[in-house]
Amino acid sequence: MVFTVACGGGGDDDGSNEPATSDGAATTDGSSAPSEEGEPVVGGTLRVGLEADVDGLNPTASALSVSGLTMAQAVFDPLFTFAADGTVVPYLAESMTPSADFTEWTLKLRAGVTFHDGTPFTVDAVIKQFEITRNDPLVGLAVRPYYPETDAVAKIDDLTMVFKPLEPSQYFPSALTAQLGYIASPTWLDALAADPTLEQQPVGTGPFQFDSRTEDSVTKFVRNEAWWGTDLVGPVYLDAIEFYPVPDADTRTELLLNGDLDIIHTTDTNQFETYREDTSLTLDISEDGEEYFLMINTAKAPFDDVRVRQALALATDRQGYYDLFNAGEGQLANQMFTPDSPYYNPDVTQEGNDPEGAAALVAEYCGENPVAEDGSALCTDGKVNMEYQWSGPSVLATRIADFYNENWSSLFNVTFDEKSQADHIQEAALGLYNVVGWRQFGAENPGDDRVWLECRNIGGISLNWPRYCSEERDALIKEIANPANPDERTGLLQQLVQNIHDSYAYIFMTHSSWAVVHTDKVHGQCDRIAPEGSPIVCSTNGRMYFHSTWLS
Amino acid sequence: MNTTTVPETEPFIETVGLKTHFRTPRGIARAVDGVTIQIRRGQSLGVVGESGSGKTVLSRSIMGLLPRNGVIREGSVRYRGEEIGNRTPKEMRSVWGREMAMIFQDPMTSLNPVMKVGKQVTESLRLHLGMNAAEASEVAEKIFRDVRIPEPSRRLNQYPHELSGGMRQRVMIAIAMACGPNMLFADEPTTALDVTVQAQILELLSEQIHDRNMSMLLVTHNLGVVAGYTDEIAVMYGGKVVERAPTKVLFDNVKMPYTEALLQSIPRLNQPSHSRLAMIPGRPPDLVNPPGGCRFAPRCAYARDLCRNEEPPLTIAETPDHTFACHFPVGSPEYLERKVEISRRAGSTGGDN
Amino acid sequence: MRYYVQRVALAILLLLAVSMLTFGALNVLGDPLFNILGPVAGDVNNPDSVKMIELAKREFSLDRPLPVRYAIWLSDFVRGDFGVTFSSTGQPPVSGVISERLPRTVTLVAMAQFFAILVSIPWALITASRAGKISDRISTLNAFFLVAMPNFALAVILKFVFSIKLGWMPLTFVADDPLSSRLFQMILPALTIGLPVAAVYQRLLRTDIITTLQQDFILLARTKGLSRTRILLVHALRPSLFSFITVVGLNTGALIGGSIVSETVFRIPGIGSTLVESVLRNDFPVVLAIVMIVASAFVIINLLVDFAYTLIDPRVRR
Amino acid sequence: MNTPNTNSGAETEVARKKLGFGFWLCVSWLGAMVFIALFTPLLPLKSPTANFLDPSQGRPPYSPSWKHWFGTDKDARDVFARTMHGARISLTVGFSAITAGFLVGGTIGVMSGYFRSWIDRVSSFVFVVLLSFPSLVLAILLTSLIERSLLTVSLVLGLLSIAPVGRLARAATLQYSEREFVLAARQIGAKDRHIIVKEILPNVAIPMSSLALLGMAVAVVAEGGLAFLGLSVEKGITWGGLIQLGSDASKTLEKAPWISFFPILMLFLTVLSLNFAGDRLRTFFDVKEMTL
Repeated sequence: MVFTVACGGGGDDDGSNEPATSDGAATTDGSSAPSEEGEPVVGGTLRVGLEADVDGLNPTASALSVSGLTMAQAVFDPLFTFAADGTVVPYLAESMTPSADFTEWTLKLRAGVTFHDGTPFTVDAVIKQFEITRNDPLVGLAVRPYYPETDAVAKIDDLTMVFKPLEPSQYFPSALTAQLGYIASPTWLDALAADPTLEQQPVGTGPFQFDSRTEDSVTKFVRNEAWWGTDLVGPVYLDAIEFYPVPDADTRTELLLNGDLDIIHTTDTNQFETYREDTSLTLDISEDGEEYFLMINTAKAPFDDVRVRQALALATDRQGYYDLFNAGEGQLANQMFTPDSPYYNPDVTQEGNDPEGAAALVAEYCGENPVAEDGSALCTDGKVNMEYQWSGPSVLATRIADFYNENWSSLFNVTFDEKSQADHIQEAALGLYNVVGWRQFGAENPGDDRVWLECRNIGGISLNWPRYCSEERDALIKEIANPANPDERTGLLQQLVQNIHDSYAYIFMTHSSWAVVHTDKVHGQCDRIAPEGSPIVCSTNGRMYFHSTWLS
Repeated sequence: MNTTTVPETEPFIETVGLKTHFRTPRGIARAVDGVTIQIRRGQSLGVVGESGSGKTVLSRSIMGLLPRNGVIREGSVRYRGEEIGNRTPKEMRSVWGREMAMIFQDPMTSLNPVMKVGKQVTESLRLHLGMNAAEASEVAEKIFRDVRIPEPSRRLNQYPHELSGGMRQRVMIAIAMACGPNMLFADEPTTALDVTVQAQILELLSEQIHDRNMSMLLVTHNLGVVAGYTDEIAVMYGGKVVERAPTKVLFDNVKMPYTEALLQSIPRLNQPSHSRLAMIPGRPPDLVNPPGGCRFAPRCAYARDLCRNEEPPLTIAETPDHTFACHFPVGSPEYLERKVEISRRAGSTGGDN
Repeated sequence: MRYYVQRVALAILLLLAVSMLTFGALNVLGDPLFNILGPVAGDVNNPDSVKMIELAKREFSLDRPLPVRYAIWLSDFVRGDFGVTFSSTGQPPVSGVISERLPRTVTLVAMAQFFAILVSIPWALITASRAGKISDRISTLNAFFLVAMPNFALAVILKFVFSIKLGWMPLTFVADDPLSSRLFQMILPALTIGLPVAAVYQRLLRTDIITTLQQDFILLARTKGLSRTRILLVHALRPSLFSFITVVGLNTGALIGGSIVSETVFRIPGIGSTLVESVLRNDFPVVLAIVMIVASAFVIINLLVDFAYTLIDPRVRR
Repeated sequence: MNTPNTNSGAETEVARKKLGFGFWLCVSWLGAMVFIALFTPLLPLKSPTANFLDPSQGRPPYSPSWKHWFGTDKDARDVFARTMHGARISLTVGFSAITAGFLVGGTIGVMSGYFRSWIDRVSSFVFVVLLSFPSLVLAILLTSLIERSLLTVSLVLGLLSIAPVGRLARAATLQYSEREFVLAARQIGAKDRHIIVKEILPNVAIPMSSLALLGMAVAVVAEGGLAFLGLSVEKGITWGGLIQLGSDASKTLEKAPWISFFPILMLFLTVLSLNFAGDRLRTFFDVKEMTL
């Protein structure tokens, strides 16, 4: 659940911001089957290159980006996780069973697990974390809207508890596969209240435990000898992991090639070719995770008028964008689903490349000489006045801005607004923008993308970034979540896709590609299995896991 | 070209028709314009003239210190019968310091301000005589004693600015004497010093000359200076030698009105040491386009048309070693006639200076 | 002695002014809260957020009036505590950031200065002794070229030629490499800064040496029969160094400016690149600290320059 | 004693005589640049922002060709057109910066040089303060705090040139306000304003003007530096920006050096010309070294 998300310092991704979702999706090119890489070797230190550093590693408060989640997943274990086949399977939890009407979920925890600091892992930990998270102004936004003010959770016994969300949902557990599912030591959480700097020294139950950390330099975790998972999912081979934040994609690649790093992640499609050429490298791309799109603030003139939003879409040269910035990787997006997804709606295509159509709409709109609340004209000499905002400075982001400007400038007076990343996200969250480039909808389980879509997520800080509220949409989402009609799910999701499209709040550009690359020293990256035995993906939208990793 | 005085012994150093011209934006400046002089071993010659008469250029071109380009040289310079006029600075290095040395006018600017005076003496010792540091400074100390520098050992380690003007000039002399050269060029060695010290320095100089049986060319604008310390005197004007005679002879029997003027302008101790040339009216000749005829004519009280039109030849006076270049020398009837007129005019105006 | 005291006093006065200026500018013109709180900072309707805002304001003492904050900051600063970075945790402390990165920049600037001097002195000596000759005119032209090449452009060219085409030099600076290889990685960045400066130095020193060569004492040295080389090195060089040293001193500032560019191009995490990053993150404590350090360095070096005179010119000794 | 101890005396004589061929070469280059800067929109150039995608050539950047003399950048934009447009901002900023600097700095300098007293003391101190930042540091500081338009960036750079220019103006004024004609004018009780305008300005202006070119060179470079760091005029095409675009990733620099090298060439030649011409002028007017 993240805003101040990394986007690699803006440098190497497509310059959009990228609110990492609390859930990861993953279908992968690389196989998830245990590989024939020979006998695993114990020992060694893995050096990981990340696209950014994080403020802290506190699941209840920190803004965890891909990098953050990667680090967190080494010290914390999620309650549940996605198996390679997309089903949600227990991990740190033992089971989760809904009541008949799906209004109550009973969580059973794994017995005999202890945190790195020796605190026993019990329901109290989970409840404490739930409450702290919910009260956090930021991270809480993903929780607050979905639970009643009081007794949202109840303790049965040390290992059993109940969640009572406001509405029935058939996929509740998938919400516990990432940040919200990372359980931290209650002792540590208490200590945090007194000394926030402890955020830098996370205490969880994970395969690795905190050793040392220098912000923006290196964070070191060492093997947790007493890891509960050893007998269930196999031993931890690595002695230690060192995370190095290297915001610049080129440098990151160079360091990997120099052998100064063992494994990195990146969204810089321009480099994929290089990786493929180098036989000593293994490349793992997750393609239909998040979508990159232009997000339009529908609460602010002139884009409160659907015609203007439509015009912007028509004026945009999506193909040109793909040719220039995707380097033949990934694919153009029409909607939040890829064609091979069961929920893909073939009737919904994202319009674009239609300057005439756009011109007509703009002419019509400006013909009415609209004015803003403050009386300022929204059109100047037949063009709509707008602002395109991005976080910078980033060469790529600026190139993209120039590209859009070239697309739009005949119909729109585009003002560029390069903001420091921080301000950029703030203005997006507070609805102070016209148009921004964005990335989300990465949820493996589309049901979990509701946090971006519903009216209830509009507020002072809004996760429904376009601030587009539609009763009909909310109803749909409710239905989708509703266990009563599992078989209608596909149809409903396709309607949702249609609804999202018709709102013209998003101009879908591409399905963004995440690559995880490692040298031939690194093995077992894809050998992870869940406690009940099903294999787990190698990586999730650039998020990496290391308990099965070993070095030759 | 004129070689009336034939020396009985081979001259130690001599120039024949030496010319040194500079290319300047305004044109060619004839700083030295055909000078012929000789100095015998152990003898000293005083070259006298106002500033701009070319005397300094003369001394420097004899020693070969002038830059190569921008300069036109003619005539020859012979040192111990050997032609050195056409040698390159590189070739001269063995001669400089070892055979010839020079003393400059202003010891303040001529001594390296950021180098201990001791080192400035020893470096040539080490270069030419191949001494090591210890020996060199020993010798240097001795030389300092010779030139009467008190507590020499301490002085060696001082910087020029820590010494008095007189001391500095003594250091200069010490530097010059260091490698025991045979030929010394002294360019206005006392001008920058106050009158009281001047005598001491000159004493010291001549004494050193005699002790070491050196030859010296002493350049000065002050006839008084050379009077007691040189065997011969050459008076220069506008790049030419206009009168030449043994010191005694010259003082007894001046021929050239210019020399006469210089004589009258010898400073008296009560006079400030710079106002003197004010007494010769007019300015030194322009070396780029000098006046026709006698170059002194424009300023000469006794000049006549002949002087302005025809350059006077170098003529021999009563004694064979006395030569001068003037149409109407001192004592000639025309000279006297004009003198009378002048004094009368002065009388009539009732003024007399 | 009194002279020294005055100079030092002036220097301190200067630094005070500089710090006030910077501190004022940064605090008046930017809202640091966001760096600490994220979007919450702007979410003034939500009581929880407001609570957090208040807390943060107190923690970073943003609720106090500007002069007070300045006083607090100053007293900490002189005690070597540069405050905390404006991040959610205030970690790492600014002094931490600085102490980690300053050494790199210092090394870089030192190397640059070293190269510049190493190149310029012989260059000046040779050209001065050949003043007016073809070789001299050519070198003057080269000097012009170097000076006209902005350091960021030069950086790109050097990188292209030596790192990419020839592959002699590494492309990236790796903070965790052994010292030796890090120094090696710093050569190009240092040249980037040093070369143009070398040209400036050469032009200056050349003129001064030529002037010196016209002094009487050089003529005297010649009459001693010393070789051209010895005259140049022993007699002409030292007295010509005064303005050279001043300029070398004054230029250190320019070098630091250059290191900003150089560090960015060659991706060296020194205070130069940090300054740029922090400025964009509105991480004012860091910016402030760096500006102050740079300015102090600047002022102090100028002091040292004055004092350095006494070393080379015995006449100034009092 | 009119003996030149080395020939360099003669050499400077010659230098002072004429400005020389090099000077006029530089001036004509600058002329060309100014022309381009003024008339870019009217010139028959490709659009600097259009993306000339050409599937037959595969993915951009395309190497220099008849179609694209300087090649194209990663976004298939014509480097030649962009470089020409780059001249515009770079020169405008450079020029207006130094103009601002001269107006303000010059005025302050002359005032403090003429009136001395507290004006002098205050301004001198302010100058010292301004000069105790490395100029780039100050520039970054200021530009990061403002909306970066053509105007503001020019102003910032102008501000930077105030101190050095001011110091020079002051020095020159001091020198002249001691001269007889000024003293005389004061004797006969002429108005200060009159003296400054009639007596001092003309004398100070000449040497200063010969330094304007050098100053402009500095300003152009400074602007380039800012642009290179992404801190110059937003949305503007500037040489610094172009260079950065082509060198940001070493891969780009390796595969398509032309993207940054042509702008570098233009910038280099321009700065060179400014320096050279300025330097010639300075020797011509015989003004002493200035350090901006």
